[in-house]
Amino acid sequence: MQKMFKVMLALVAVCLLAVPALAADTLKVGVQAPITGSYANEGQGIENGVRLLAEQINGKGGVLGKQIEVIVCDDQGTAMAAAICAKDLVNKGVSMVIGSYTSTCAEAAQKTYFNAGILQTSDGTADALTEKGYWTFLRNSFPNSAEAGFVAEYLVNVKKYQRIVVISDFSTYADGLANAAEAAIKKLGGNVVSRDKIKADSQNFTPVLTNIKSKNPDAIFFAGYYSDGGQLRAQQVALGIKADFYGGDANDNPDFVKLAGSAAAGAFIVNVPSPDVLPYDIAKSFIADYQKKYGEMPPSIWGLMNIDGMRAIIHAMEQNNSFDTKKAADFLHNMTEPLPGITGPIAFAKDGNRKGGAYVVKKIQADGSYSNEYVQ
Amino acid sequence: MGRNELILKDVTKRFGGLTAVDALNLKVTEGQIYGIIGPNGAGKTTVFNCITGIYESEEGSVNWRGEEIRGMTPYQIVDRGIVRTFQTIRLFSQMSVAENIMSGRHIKSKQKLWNGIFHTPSSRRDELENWKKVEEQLDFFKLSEFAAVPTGSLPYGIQRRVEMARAMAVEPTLLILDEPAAGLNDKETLELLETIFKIRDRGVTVLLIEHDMDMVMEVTDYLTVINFGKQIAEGTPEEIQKNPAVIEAYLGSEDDDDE
Amino acid sequence: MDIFLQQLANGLTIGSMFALVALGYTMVYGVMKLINFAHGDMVAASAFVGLTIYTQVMGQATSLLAVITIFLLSAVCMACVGVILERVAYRPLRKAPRLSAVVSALGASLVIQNGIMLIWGPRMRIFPELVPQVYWDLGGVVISLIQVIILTLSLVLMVSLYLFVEKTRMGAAIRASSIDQDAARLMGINVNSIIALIFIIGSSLGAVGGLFIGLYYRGITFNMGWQYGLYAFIAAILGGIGNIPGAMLGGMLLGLFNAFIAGYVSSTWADAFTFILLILILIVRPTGILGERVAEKV
Amino acid sequence: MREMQKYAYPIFLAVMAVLPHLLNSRWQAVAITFLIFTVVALSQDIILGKSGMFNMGQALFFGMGAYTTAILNHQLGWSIVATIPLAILIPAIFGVVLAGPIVHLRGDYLLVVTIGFNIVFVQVLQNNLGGVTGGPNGIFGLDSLSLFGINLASQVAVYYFAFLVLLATLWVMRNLEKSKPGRALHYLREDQLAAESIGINTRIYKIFAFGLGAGIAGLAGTVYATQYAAVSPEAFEFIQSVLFFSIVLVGGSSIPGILLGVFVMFVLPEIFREFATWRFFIFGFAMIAAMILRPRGIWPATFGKIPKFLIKGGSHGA
Repeated sequence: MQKMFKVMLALVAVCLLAVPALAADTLKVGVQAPITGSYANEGQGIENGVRLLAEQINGKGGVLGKQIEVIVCDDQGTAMAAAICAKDLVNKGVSMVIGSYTSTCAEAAQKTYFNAGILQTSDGTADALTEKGYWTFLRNSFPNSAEAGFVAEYLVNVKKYQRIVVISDFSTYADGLANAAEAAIKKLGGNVVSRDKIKADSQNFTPVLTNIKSKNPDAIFFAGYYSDGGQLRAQQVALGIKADFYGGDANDNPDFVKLAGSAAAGAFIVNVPSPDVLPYDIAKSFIADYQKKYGEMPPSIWGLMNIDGMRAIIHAMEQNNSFDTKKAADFLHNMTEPLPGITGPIAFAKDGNRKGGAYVVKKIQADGSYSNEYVQ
Repeated sequence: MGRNELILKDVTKRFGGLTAVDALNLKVTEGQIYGIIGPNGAGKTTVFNCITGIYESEEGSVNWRGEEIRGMTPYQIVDRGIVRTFQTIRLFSQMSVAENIMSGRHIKSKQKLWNGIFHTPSSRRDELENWKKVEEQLDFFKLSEFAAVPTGSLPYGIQRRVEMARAMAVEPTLLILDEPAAGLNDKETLELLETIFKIRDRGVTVLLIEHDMDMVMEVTDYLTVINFGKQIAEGTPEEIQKNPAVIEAYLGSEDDDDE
Repeated sequence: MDIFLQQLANGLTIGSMFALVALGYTMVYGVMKLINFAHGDMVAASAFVGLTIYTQVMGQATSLLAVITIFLLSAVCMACVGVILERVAYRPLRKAPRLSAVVSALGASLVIQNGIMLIWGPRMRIFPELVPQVYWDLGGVVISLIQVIILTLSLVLMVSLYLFVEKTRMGAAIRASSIDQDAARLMGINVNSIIALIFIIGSSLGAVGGLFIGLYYRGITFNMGWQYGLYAFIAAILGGIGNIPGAMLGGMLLGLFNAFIAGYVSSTWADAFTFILLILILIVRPTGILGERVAEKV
Repeated sequence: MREMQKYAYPIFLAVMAVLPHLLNSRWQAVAITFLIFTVVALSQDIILGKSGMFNMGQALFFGMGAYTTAILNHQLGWSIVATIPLAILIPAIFGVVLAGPIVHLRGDYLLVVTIGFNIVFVQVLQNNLGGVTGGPNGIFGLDSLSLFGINLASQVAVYYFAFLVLLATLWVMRNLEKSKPGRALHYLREDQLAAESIGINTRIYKIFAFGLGAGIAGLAGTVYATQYAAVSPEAFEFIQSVLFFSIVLVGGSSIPGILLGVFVMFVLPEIFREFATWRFFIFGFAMIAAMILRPRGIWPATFGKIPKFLIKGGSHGA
């Protein structure tokens, strides 16, 4: 009896304490990213970038006089956690959300942000993200369909492969990219001998690869993520499959090379240009600041794309002289002059897609560095 | 339906190469107090397990009221009025005496499975009626003062009584007691004798295994003696006491008589 | 035919890793009748410990001697963790209800798994390429050096364990303890030291398994222990839990089953098929392939 | 003990009833999570605590309820409330069908088989069987709660929905406790052979426990799907089952014990945000310590729920 009462009292006390004092008036920026899990590398890159940019803007007096407050939610790269994050960030009163890294997580959270009128900018490349007509969603990367078209053109018309294999996992992004690539290859008259799916994080891909080996392919296009891609490449070489390996954009991560080890050499990666080769002044200064603050390079271009998304939204708010998210979205959808960005000029189409986009094919050298093989 | 008779015919139970019960015959008639005795390891408890459905005998027949019950499950056999106690007391030790006795009311209770989800006036009435029956058993076995006590914390002698009360709550036709006096002191044994007679007077047939020869001779009407799974003698207590085969079996096993 | 042989080779490699880990489960279960849920996480921990030994102690040396040292040090390290685990989490519960020990084992699993995360971080860590990527093409079937090493080393370890348990006095004491602890105690066997010994053997074999996973797949994550542990545990049940040769056989069979299902049926359904197989075995023959049926005394 | 029922429960329920009005939206969400997981833990308690069956697959039934709601709402356009009957029935039927062949298994074997069911279930979801489960991503964008055309999208509405489900669960559990089937579960947990020998068909009651536990978990799944407007396979991985399993045993298979367990597991980490990464590490140690110090759980189930008239004055009361 006594004990029970104590527990009850504790419960009530905790609940009452939980009602926080009225917070100072800030511009709350949510970060929804995989801080832990398989894509933690990328998620932490997004968080670091957002914190750095917020620091820089706050140092210059904030946005329209308000300081930026960064609120991070870890979506672990999984859809359910993303849905929970979305609720959480909405409850905390953010006016924009940066992220997430994966299309799956961006998609799982989309509707919640749309219902709450919160702007969301993600590097997710799945075409589905912009097909729902949510005015709140702004893609800061280029859609899968663009990459798929480029890959098909390169594999079929430039390299003239005869027997192509397309592999993906089950995620929104990878499956979408692989399907788009398969369709584009077939449209150009290419021959897709096998379209396989692997389970992300399952590590053992040899059963699938052994079946692929019997099809005698001359090229493999893998549309999944680097954490699987590196192992897939290593196991491909170990099985003596001679085909050229092409990793999609999500394989552009230093861990790909580390995972594949000596098998990495000779593999190709298709992506937009890497951060270190970005020619823009703003890119050079931001990356230098990033290195100074965190002691390492940004893990990939994806984090920087998200930073550009955030910069664009803040730019719109400043131009409108208003924190109204609908107005900011209208501004961005109707930009005539692109904003100079870290990853290139940034402007949005009416459907929330980023305009433009150019791809490169990079070859991994024996020492793990990249060399540009083909530039669009 | 036949009379309330239990007839075992050529019942045989083997464990691997070992024959625990070997072509056993016995007949328990209505109103009897029937005893099975025999040295340790003679197969007495196995016979009970074969009757109550815990084991299925390989051969022979177990006939109750003219119905073959060999191969039935324990709860089907309980449903037909045969209830047992265990040599090593098997009570629900964390639960109170009253709840233990209430378990005996299980098959008499008319509640359906869905009454576990919501109650109806008739299920509430049924619940109350059965608790009243528990109260009767508590009174009969002089357990009222322990009604709410978890059985695990009670002395051995009282646990024995709870187990019998639980079996009697089923309102059995045939009550099977497996060494009911084991571990009891003299006073408790006397009380037990009295209780067994009272149970018989209520019209319940009693079948029991016992080690305590004095008690067996006093309480039973008829006896079967088994050794190595085989019947070596049967008859009234007086007849058995004079039977040379029985005397030999017991003298021969005097040394390892305790368990 | 080439494909079949290739899947066979791959299946055996993975199967031998399962078998090494399964031994830890089966030995502990044999004596203590406890599913040591923490074993899988110990396997994961050993891969991280090996990585740290490589970078911190060995100064990233990749010579054969360095590799052997990494194996030995990791095994010793995990054996110590195993003994501590038993002392802290299992010994006080030997007389407690069965479920209490199960919960304690789950707790230990969470502690080790999240301990790894707190020490080495939540990110995937990448194991060094300690074994050169060398391959032989045997008429269409490609076998790599690492596969050969894993298979032979596993077989050597398993055969030695089998001989140890069957032919030595200490082995006899282990067998006696797993049949009846009390009787073993009466015969003058120190059951506490036998249990400690079992944790030493099981944990060091698991450590070797963990290093194999690191060497073979290269990517290691703090939560991979559950995945491998579960598979190894199924292998132990498949062979008959508590039975040492059974665990070896079970591991190999599971590796092959998994490879063939993934290769010939569907890689995405491999887990489901494996578990359906497990469920069917448990329903039809709960004692596994080599286990013996134990009669229950009423 | 009786006094506890007299005061503590009404106070607790009263606090829970006014709670959403004292909390901001973030803590409302935490409170909803608390309610949902409490219901699942209670449903697990029916199978594990009350009947003593080592079930480590409760997330399966929880997930099945959530997916039933999600699929009916998203694919067929049913309103959330209309999906409730099926979200209870489908898991309950599966509970019965799955339990049928396995309830005779003892202890650890049952545990492993239920883990297996859970893993097969998650893989079925991931592989998008029948094209309705949405694959590894799950199903997003469910409708919000509405009743008789009134839109109840607010969190407070979801909170009261969850609260209502908890009340219903507590009511069912109270009825179970005072009924023949409920006692039969206790008997078979304590001693299966003795239960059979007193006339209880243990098989039927074990299957009943699975069916009932699964149905309640399914209902909790509906609330879960409503709260997040999404379902996804990884929310129902067997590691979740492990948590429910542990909560019941560490708490001790009693209602206060389970409330405490869910509170420690799901609410404390929200309060001590900075220790969030330490959550499982600490919880693991707590599990070991709890089992060593209190092998029957922190707040063990109490028996002795017998009618008052049986307790004679001045006797050894409980």
